[in-house]
Amino acid sequence: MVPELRQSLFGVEFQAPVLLASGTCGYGREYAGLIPLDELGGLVTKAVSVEPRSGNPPHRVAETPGGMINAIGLENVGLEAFASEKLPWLRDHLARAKVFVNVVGRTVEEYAAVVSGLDGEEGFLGYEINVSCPNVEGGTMFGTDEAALAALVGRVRRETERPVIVKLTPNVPDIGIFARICEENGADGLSTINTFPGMLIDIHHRKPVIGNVTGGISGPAILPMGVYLTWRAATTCSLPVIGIGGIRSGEDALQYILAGAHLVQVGTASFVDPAAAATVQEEISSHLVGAGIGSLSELVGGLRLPEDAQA
Amino acid sequence: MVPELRQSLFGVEFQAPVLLASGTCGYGREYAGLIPLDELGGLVTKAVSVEPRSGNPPHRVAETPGGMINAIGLENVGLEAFASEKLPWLRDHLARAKVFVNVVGRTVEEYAAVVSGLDGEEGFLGYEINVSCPNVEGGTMFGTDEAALAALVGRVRRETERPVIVKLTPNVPDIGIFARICEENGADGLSTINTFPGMLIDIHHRKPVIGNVTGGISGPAILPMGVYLTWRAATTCSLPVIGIGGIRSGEDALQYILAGAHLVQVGTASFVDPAAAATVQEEISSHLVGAGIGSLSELVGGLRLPEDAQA
Amino acid sequence: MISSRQVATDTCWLELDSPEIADRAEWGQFVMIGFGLDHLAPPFLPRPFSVGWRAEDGRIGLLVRAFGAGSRRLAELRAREHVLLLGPLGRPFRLETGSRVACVAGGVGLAPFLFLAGDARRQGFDVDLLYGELTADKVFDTRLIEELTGGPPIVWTEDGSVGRRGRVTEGLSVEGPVTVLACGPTPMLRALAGRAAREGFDLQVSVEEHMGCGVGTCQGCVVQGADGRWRKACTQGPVFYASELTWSPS
Amino acid sequence: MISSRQVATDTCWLELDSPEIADRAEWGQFVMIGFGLDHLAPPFLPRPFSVGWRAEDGRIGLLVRAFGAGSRRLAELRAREHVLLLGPLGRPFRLETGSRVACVAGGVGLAPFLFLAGDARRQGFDVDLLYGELTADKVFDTRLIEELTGGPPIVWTEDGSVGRRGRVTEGLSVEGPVTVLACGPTPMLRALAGRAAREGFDLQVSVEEHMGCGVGTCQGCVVQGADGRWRKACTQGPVFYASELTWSPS
Ligand SMILES: Cc1cc2nc3c(=O)[nH]c(=O)nc-3n(C[C@H](O)[C@H](O)[C@H](O)COP(=O)(O)OP(=O)(O)OC[C@H]3O[C@@H](n4cnc5c(N)ncnc54)[C@H](O)[C@@H]3O)c2cc1C
Ligand SMILES: Cc1cc2nc3c(=O)[nH]c(=O)nc-3n(C[C@H](O)[C@H](O)[C@H](O)COP(=O)(O)OP(=O)(O)OC[C@H]3O[C@@H](n4cnc5c(N)ncnc54)[C@H](O)[C@@H]3O)c2cc1C
Ligand SMILES: Cc1cc2nc3c(=O)[nH]c(=O)nc-3n(C[C@H](O)[C@H](O)[C@H](O)COP(=O)(O)O)c2cc1C
Ligand SMILES: Cc1cc2nc3c(=O)[nH]c(=O)nc-3n(C[C@H](O)[C@H](O)[C@H](O)COP(=O)(O)O)c2cc1C
Ligand code: FES
Ligand code: FES
Repeated sequence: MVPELRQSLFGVEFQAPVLLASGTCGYGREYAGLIPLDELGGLVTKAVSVEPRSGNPPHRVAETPGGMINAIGLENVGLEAFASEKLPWLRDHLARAKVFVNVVGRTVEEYAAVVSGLDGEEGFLGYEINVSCPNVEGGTMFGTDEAALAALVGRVRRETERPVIVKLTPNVPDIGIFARICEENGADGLSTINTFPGMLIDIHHRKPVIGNVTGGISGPAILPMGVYLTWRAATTCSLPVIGIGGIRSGEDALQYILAGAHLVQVGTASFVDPAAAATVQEEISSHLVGAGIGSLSELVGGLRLPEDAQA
Repeated sequence: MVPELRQSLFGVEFQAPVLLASGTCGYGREYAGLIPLDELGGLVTKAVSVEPRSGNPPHRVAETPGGMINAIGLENVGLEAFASEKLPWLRDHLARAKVFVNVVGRTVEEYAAVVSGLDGEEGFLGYEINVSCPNVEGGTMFGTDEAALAALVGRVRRETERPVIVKLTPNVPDIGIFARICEENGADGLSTINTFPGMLIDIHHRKPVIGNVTGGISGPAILPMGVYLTWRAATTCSLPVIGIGGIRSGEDALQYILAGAHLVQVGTASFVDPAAAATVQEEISSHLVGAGIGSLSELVGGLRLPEDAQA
Repeated sequence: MISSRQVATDTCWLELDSPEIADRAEWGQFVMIGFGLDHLAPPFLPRPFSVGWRAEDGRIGLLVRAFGAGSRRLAELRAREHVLLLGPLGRPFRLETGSRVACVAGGVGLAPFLFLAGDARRQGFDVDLLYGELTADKVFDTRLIEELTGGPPIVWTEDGSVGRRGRVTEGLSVEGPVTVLACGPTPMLRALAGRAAREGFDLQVSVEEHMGCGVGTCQGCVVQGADGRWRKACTQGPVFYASELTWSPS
Repeated sequence: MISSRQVATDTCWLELDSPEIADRAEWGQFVMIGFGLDHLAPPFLPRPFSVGWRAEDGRIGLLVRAFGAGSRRLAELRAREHVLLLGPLGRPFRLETGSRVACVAGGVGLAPFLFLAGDARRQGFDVDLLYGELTADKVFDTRLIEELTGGPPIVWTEDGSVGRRGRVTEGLSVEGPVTVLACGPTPMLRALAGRAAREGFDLQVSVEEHMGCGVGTCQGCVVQGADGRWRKACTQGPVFYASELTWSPS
């Protein structure tokens, strides 16, 4: 029997639960020919901002124990070029895989401008709002500032009928608080999690390896943090959650799904093996077969806690 | 030439910069005979609370990618038994290695009681205040609640003349804020960092691997986060910092030292190889020789940032 | 690491060169085995394995069954690969009253008895070695068992595909003074513990629990004592009297 | 992975079986090589290496020098170990004007020229292969170089311990129409780029930068273009005209 991997979510049907994570699949086209994009659940584009951004000086990536550090600096072609040069390819080449546009900004209005500017275009399903960005008006990051996050989510919501997914920042005391803020302000879903702030030092030259000094940590190293934060977000609000962080196998993905994720994203693993996301999908499928489970949805949030345990 | 590893700190001299981290070396005695304890910089005891604590149900530890998860539950013998059964051994067997007592509590007064109860005893240098504990009065954790942390540090300070080191929690938006709170309230130093909240799921039984459901993530996986948080803490306040997180080599330790740490602690690595801390000390020494550096203190905070970079 | 041979499905017999451990290991003690700090893939944390054999020439034998990622990698050890060994660790089995010893082994719980049965027989004990597996393919090469222990094991399989059919615990008879030792999956130990309580005989069990350090520093390996308090499997165990522990159903 | 031989201190020549890559690789292209997702120790991320050779029978050759932890592990590859190869990747060198080609190789920057020099000579180009190292012990087995390239390299060492003494760049003469290609450490490329600008000759360089994906998705591998904008070393390079790039001093 072929297990059912489809997930109905955000008013559409995802043929499979695995998406490529933002920043790790470019605008899709870069992977064309290399992997069967249209057989995946979908992909999330590199961040898009109102104006083009040139990004950080090298080195931008390096390996860390069991993972990597990156500081790309949200380099992207900007709203206009994205709409005219990148979206059409996605529209024409992806029939089944769903596309989310990852949105960044320095102010609430910049986020709103990207969403309103793209909303009439074709070739994508919805938005993933990357709130791990400094708020130039507030000083802090949107993703770690309750008031700024509430304002941002509410504002973006008013610009579109499309699904709005908020991608949460991991370095907060209680991600549940931020999950509820997104819910109360009209988000349709959450992505957990973005990278952890980190730093790598070249001890021989006494300088940071990364041109930007600090960067974001991703890869297998952050898997257990991501599973925890996904569980915490999924159990403190009622929004559907997309699990992200360190996934490189069906077993990793199923940890997120049991913790409450409806979908997952694969990022760093694609650098190690471009086929990683497709393999994760196959491994999920064979696990279901082996366990005699008919449909993946039976497992979403299926974690069983010991009686005495409190969340 | 033999490089100078000594560090003068907290009014005493550490013969070497490497200590064993709390919870990974018991009360010292467990490692006696196995490793040359008295040749290390020192050790930090397992947490001590006013009353004995029985801790969490098994499983309490498991491996995660590039690290481990633990939820011991701060099991410990309690203040009295610690003073009568554990301290004397440390007093009698450690002549040069310095001892910090890791202190936990559920209320500010419980912390204060441990410190006042131990202060007259011999066999240790000072306290490492573990603020990654739920504050039963406030609901949140001391380490993520600015007001609770200020009250706790101030209160503990009044109980003792000994060095008070505050061990910070990593899952906050800006650890610099908490570093300054410790400084303003009379702490003598900081330890960065404690474990990250995480979760590991047994997908076959659909249950958490860890009896306590969630646990703390440690080991190489968290090295770049620890280096960043140490750098952030060291550059936002003027307290000496002890770097902790994923250290398993001299190079790892030197990343922390260049980031601003005066001392470092080795935890998880001792489980993989009990000689890890001693090896780290040797590797630091040989790096200094190779680089022609006479004294380790020349490297403390010696990170050079690119001109254009801002912290 | 000297040699490895597959002795059953997913199961290898490893011989390692470690004079100190071979010299000091007692029945039922274990070693922590890992690859050291440069090895980040499982097993990153060392894993506990019972000493299954010790030879005069400094070799020790371990019986390794691929269970998860960590033990799979150990079961794939190739000759001349280097591993980090810490041990011997833990409290051993004790041979007491009378001259009869009954060893009940479930799966790789056989390991400590390979070592013990041979020694005990040489010391004049009369040893029954009851060894159970689910199916025949899991059964450890019985010729090697005889070679190591100086006698044939009484093999049980749950499907009866080899030896007697059923649970190995059924094979245990406790007439007269006999020291009963058991090592295997917790459900098997629980069943035996229940019987020992009912029939009132002494039972020593070797328990399994996840371990961090193996030497008593991390408090990661606890099992629940009869008084409700936790015991460290690594230093207060792995061998306990069944009566010292709480056997919660699960 | 078919064979590995040490050809100089810390330097190995790896031959791998990869018909697709051997069939399609062009001069100056590279492969990403790693161990796959189960391998967490360095190299966890795959590393870029120039295709140093391609054979009719589907083998490719890589010249690997142990630099950090990742390349050290690759330099220690043993026969029959499996690796993950992605490639051929990136823009190749282009042979143009005239019939003379001057290749300037610094250290393992020699790799792409092993491949190119042999082919080019067979196609009737007159090739100078200038190859520099710090010291003699680093110099790649010159007999093997001749074998692969069909001619002797002109070796330079900074300490003069073998070949001519000094920087290999001094050896470059650019009279007449000549295509100048360079691969090696950035300081060497910078020096050549300066000279190319002053003396007004075309120079193609193969640059190095940390890479994540190798295929243009991560934007991790940028170098600065002459217009100040970033270029991706993996897809817009690794071969650039020196005049396309900014050569900031450092
Ligand atoms: C005292 C003692 C003696 C043992 N003797 C043997 C033996 O002779 N032969 C044999 O095949 N097995 C033996 N085991 C079990 C063996 O240690 C486990 O198979 C192995 O540690 C877990 O397998 P894994 O690492 O592949 O599991 P993984 O799935 O890789 O482990 C994941 C995590 O769980 C931990 N873990 C899982 N199961 C166990 C376990 N049973 N004990 C300790 N940690 C565990 C691992 O340490 C790791 O932290 C013994 C266990 C103990 C406690
Ligand atoms: C196009 C290209 C072709 C190359 N061809 C060769 C060759 O033929 N022979 C050879 O010996 N070397 C070659 N290199 C360099 C080789 O990739 C590096 O030696 C290796 O990636 C870094 O060494 P390491 O992993 O041991 O460093 P580590 O210290 O393990 O690397 C740490 C981090 O830095 C990154 N990194 C460090 N140096 C480099 C580098 N130079 N390029 C990319 N990432 C780096 C690693 O990917 C990792 O993320 C080439 C590099 C590029 C970009
Ligand atoms: C090179 C790189 C670039 C990234 N760029 C973005 C981005 O533009 N927007 C975003 O929301 N997340 C970005 N991320 C974060 C990933 O989408 C993902 O949240 C994170 O890497 C954790 O998943 P992983 O461990 O599977 O990589 C980036 C990650 C990497 C490694
Ligand atoms: C098993 C275990 C028990 C620990 N117990 C304590 C503790 O009682 N108090 C404390 O402050 N930190 C405790 N820690 C955290 C460590 O002291 C250290 O901060 C953390 O493990 C990161 O360092 P590492 O990566 O070198 O292990 C414990 C860590 C582990 C692995
Ligand atoms: S394994 Fe650490 S105390 Fe037992
Ligand atoms: S390495 Fe990823 S874009 Fe070049």
